[in-house]
Amino acid sequence: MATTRSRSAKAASKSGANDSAVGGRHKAASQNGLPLDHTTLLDMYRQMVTIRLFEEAAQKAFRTGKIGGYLHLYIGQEALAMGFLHSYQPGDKIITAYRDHAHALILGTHPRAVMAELYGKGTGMVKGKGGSMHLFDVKNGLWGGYGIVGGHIPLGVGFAYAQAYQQSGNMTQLYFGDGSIHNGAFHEAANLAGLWGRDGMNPCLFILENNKYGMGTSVERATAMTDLSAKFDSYGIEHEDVDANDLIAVLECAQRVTKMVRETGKPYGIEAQTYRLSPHGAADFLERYRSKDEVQSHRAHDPINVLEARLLQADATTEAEMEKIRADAKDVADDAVKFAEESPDPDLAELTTDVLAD
Amino acid sequence: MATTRSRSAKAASKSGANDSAVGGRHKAASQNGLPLDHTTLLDMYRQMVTIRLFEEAAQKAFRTGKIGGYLHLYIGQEALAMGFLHSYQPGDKIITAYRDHAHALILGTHPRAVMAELYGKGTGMVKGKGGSMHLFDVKNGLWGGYGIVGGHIPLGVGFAYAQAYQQSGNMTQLYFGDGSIHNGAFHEAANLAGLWGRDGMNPCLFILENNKYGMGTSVERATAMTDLSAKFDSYGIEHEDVDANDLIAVLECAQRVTKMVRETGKPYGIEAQTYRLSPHGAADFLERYRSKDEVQSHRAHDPINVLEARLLQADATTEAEMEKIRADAKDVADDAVKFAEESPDPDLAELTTDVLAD
Amino acid sequence: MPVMTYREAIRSAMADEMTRDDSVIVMGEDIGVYGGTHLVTDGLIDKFGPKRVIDTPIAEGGFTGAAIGMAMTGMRPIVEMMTWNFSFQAADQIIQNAAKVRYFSGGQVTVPLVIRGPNGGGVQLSAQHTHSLEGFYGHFPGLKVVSPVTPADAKGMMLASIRDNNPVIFLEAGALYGTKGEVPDGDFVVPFGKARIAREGTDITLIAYGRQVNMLLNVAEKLAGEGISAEVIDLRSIRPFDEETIVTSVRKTHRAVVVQEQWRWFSVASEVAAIIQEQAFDDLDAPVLRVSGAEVPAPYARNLELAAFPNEDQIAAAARRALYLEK
Amino acid sequence: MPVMTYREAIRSAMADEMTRDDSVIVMGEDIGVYGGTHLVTDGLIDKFGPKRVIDTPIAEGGFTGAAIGMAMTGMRPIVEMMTWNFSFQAADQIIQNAAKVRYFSGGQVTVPLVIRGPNGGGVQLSAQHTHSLEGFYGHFPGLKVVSPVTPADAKGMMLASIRDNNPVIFLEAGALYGTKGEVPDGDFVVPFGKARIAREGTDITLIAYGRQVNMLLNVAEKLAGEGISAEVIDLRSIRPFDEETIVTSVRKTHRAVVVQEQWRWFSVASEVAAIIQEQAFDDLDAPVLRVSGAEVPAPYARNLELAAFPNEDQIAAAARRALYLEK
Ligand SMILES: Cc1ncc(C[n+]2csc(CCOP(=O)(O)OP(=O)(O)O)c2C)c(N)n1
Ligand SMILES: Cc1ncc(C[n+]2csc(CCOP(=O)(O)OP(=O)(O)O)c2C)c(N)n1
Ligand SMILES: [Mg+2]
Ligand SMILES: [Mg+2]
Repeated sequence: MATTRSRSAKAASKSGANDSAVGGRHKAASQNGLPLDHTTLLDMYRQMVTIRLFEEAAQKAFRTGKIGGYLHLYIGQEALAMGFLHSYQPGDKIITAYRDHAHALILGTHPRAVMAELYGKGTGMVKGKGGSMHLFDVKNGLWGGYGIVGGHIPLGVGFAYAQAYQQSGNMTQLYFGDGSIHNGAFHEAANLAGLWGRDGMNPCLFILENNKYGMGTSVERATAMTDLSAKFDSYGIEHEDVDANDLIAVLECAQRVTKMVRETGKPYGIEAQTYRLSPHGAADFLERYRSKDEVQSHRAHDPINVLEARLLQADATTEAEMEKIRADAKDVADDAVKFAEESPDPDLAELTTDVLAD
Repeated sequence: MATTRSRSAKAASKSGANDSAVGGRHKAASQNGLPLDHTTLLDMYRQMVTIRLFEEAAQKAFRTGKIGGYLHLYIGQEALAMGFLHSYQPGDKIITAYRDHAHALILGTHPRAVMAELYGKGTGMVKGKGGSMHLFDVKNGLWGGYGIVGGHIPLGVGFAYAQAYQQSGNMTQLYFGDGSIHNGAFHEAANLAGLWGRDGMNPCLFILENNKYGMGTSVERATAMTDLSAKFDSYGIEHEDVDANDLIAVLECAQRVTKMVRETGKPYGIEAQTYRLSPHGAADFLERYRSKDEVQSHRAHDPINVLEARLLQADATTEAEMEKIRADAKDVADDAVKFAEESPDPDLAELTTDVLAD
Repeated sequence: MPVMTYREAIRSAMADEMTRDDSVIVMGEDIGVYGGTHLVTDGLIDKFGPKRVIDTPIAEGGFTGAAIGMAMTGMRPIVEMMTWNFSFQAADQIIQNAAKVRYFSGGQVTVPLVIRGPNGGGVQLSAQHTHSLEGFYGHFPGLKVVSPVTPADAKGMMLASIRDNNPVIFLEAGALYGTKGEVPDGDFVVPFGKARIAREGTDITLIAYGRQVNMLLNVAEKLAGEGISAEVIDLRSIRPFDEETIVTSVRKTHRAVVVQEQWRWFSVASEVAAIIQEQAFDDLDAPVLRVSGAEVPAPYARNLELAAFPNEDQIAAAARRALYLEK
Repeated sequence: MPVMTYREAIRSAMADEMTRDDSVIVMGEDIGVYGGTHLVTDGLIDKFGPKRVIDTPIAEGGFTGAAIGMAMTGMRPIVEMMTWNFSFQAADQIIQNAAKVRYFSGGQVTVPLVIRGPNGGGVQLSAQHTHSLEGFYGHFPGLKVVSPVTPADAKGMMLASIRDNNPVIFLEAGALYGTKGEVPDGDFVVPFGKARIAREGTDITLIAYGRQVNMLLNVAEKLAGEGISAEVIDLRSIRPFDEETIVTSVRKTHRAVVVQEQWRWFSVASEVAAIIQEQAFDDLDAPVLRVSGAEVPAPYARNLELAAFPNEDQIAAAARRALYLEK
């Protein structure tokens, strides 16, 4: 809990109320201070490492011209999506911006289908039509993948309204970047969410991925009020921060707040603190806006390293086991690349399909 | 001061610091607890009554089809613009939405030119091209009159940047309605103002005219967080509320905060509490969204009545003098109507002028 | 057949579909408690309650975006733009999300969304409140754009719009809400992409949509008095577009005039002229002429506004010019 | 004459004007510290400081609106749209304020504003990041819209844009930032509303703007090999538009093909075809043909993207069709 800072008094009391629930599961799982059993955590470790290696492979493919357009990596942020998506339940809806590979992989899209999409192949998850920025896997809960900053935020609020209207018991996880909070779309959508949530009509978890930069602009250079999650106050949306480089902290937070959102039908705001270790996009070479030292200092908090330390400390794994996991992950990434490279281009007839529905 | 509620601690201490300045002027003016001398206050009374009668005449003309399009009246809100515009200094820039008659009249546009504009005559202040929603009198500081909710807010922030950049010592008064605060344009513009204000580059006074409704939607039905001025917190903009039905309170507030904005180059937010006594537009007949009783209860706080009581209590005027003022104001309104009715239509050649500048 | 106003026709289509299908909802500014600025949604909130008739704050981008989200996930929202002039604030949502999300999701989602409201000028609302946006939105693949002028079409096309699985831009002739007409009873769908021959004729084809169609009918009447037989075509649907009906007509008449309130440059009339000269080149006896709004933001003054929009004299003169009866 | 890239040409025009005139500033996302996503503004912040080179948050509507406010009150801002795709978020500001405030203020204000950035596709950015918005913005009176293709024009038209007292939509050929060309030294203004004959010819007129002009030059070369003499016109300026140059050319060649990357419906090519058939009706020996982008949101995959845009073979085929050499 130390890593999860509650801002509003109400949120704090709620979080207290839910501690036992989390604790209950925790006890059932392990006696090592971790909220889930070792197998589950190790599996998440495996997923995070797979995402990392997958993305490093994608970056290489981008640099050799095999992937075109834009490519935005999640390197350094893996624990964020991992932790929140662990609370995904079938029927929930996940929506995010263009930095979306991790979300797809965690939700269960096959790495081959993701990589093939990045390559623009017909076997890609959206048939090569969307590319890196537009990953959709609706069956697995991923409702996109959007390229316009701020533009997807109102959609997520609409998803949540529909979920409440349909009395589905489901919720929406709406991911967005620190840069997008200054966009009018956030403001209008958050206000609607707060308003609709008053009547239980908006089970939407706003997850602000604060990786400290919107492209080359730091949070401090984008707003005079840098306590970003406090901006939810304007909309009557309760909120808290979480250290999103620590998977354990994210898991605790996610379990508690998703339960609350589901039960109340009210939106809730999270400012997930993380850091983008990779360049903004794979073509952001200069990085004049931050020093190498700064990036280096954040490597200490690389979520994969943090989790490794946690697991070792809890005797949940061994160096050898982790080595094996990394090797397996490498195989997955390699296999995805191989599949993508060998896949055919989209059929030219696909050019004109999917414009209109029947 | 009782009517001006400071929200943030900082604002409160600032307001204390500036009290003496206001008090100084106050003492020089009168010993009756009013911040300005009787002559000045009586002149403002005259102006407010003139605005009222002018608008009532306009409403009549609208109902008889002499004025077309939309017509939004300021009835019940006169003390708001009156109080803030008293702090206008040459070179300052005033910008507001479509409820703009009062602003034009107070800034010194001749009532004839205003009424002629409402009539769409060639002698109107914008040659009949803009109508009620688009009053401009740039020489007198009025930079419009805009019809799209929220749309003018970024412009005002731009004015203020230019004023700081030009080291003019001037400032912008940016008026906007309670309904427009939920629009993305407010959010984006306020964030820019806060950001630029950090470097003294945004002497912009945000004046939220909270008349309790955006058309037929009350503040409570538009947002879950109804403490509107607290929304400035998201942008690092200090703020306070003022009872804008009480001219005296507005004057005190305006003198203090305009001085501060001018000196610091930082934006400041005001939530000016008032009430729209008239329908939203002169064509809003049904008013299903509020009860007659509610409107009636607000008539007790009609700013003209409030001021009359204040002046009488301070022995600043007599019933007879006020009667005379009302009669004179009636003459002004009648004269404006007569002028507008007798004025020629715009020359047809005006259709194609003013599209592009040379 | 019952007689209804244009306003009632739209309302009755919405009410019918809301009764039939729970997933249909309406949302927008002051459409509920207030009854709608133009009273198009009047009474719906009493019938269907506030969860299906949603009054929104003044945030066109936000609520249009939310409606797109609802449409993607099982609902069929009808968004009222209080007037289409405000839709510029929602342009990003309409163009970037509604029109394209089906494509960039590889067909995984559909967006059964209607956005409706008054379009066009004529009531002195001046520059910021006067636009005809058929061409503006019609440019984008992934949208459908319609513009009915009769109450019957208003109803039939609204039914078609609500049932369509794609985003439909429904442009109402704001100046005509009170006009009356016969409207067939019951389930009466007017399919998209089919123009209507509003009057048959043999000498010249006059083409428009929205309130200009009524002007064309007057002009045709006047021309008939001069011995000229004009065919009048109401496009009804801007995207999809019925090329065949206009080309067939021009093959018969050999002449065409296109009339629109919107500005000339890069507009519906540009496209109509381009289509006709492409497809009926050898049949044309005169250039396709266009009558459009003046190239100025809409002025407020009545006399200027009248001068800014096409009028019947101008249209008749254009028709005579196309017939080489006038210079 | 010095040789510059398209990118450098734009930058040098901005730097020259900023040196000459204190009221000229630039603003946009990551144009300062980052150097500009496409490095067009690279180095300007070092030279002119952060009060004149303003990095903004991601709020296209807000900062474009603020720039309009600055322009109204004595400054001459140049706004970078990181790409024009993001300008839909600023459409309300551009269309409702920048284009019209002069008119609805009765001429009391001017808006000397430039909005510039890359436009058009070709680098696999897919549906949300690929638009050609010439016709979209060109529709509105009160705006000027230009689209230079050579480095010389980029510089000369940027100088003209900055000095213009009206809002100018400056659409850069994003795919051509690195292309080089000779650029005259010093004060070199290319006035708006004047098309450029990029190659003279007598048999057919090929018309485009932006990067398609380069394709036309290749096609003309190829056609020359077939004995066809094609005249190539680079429109350069979309609003104001040079009707005379194209009409004069078609009067000579009697045939025309218009090429554009943007979608066909209600587009620049529609207008060009409409103009030619209106003004050169009797001189036309074939319909004006159009080659436009496919009617789909831009796809990502390279093969699909290539298929979505006009290519030289299509253009050549259209030219032959206009000459009745091919069906
Ligand atoms: C409206 C809009 N403006 C600009 C861009 C270009 N752009 C793409 S990503 C980005 C930065 C976004 O930062 P943030 O929201 O913090 O997300 P992050 O990239 O850090 O995950 C910008 C400016 C865009 N895609 N959309
Ligand atoms: C973007 C936009 N949406 C809708 C409208 C229609 N409209 C005009 S005034 C108004 C209400 C505005 O309320 P508020 O900001 O509180 O100002 P007030 O009228 O109370 O002075 C609305 C919805 C508009 N002009 N612009
Ligand atoms: Mg970020
Ligand atoms: Mg209000």
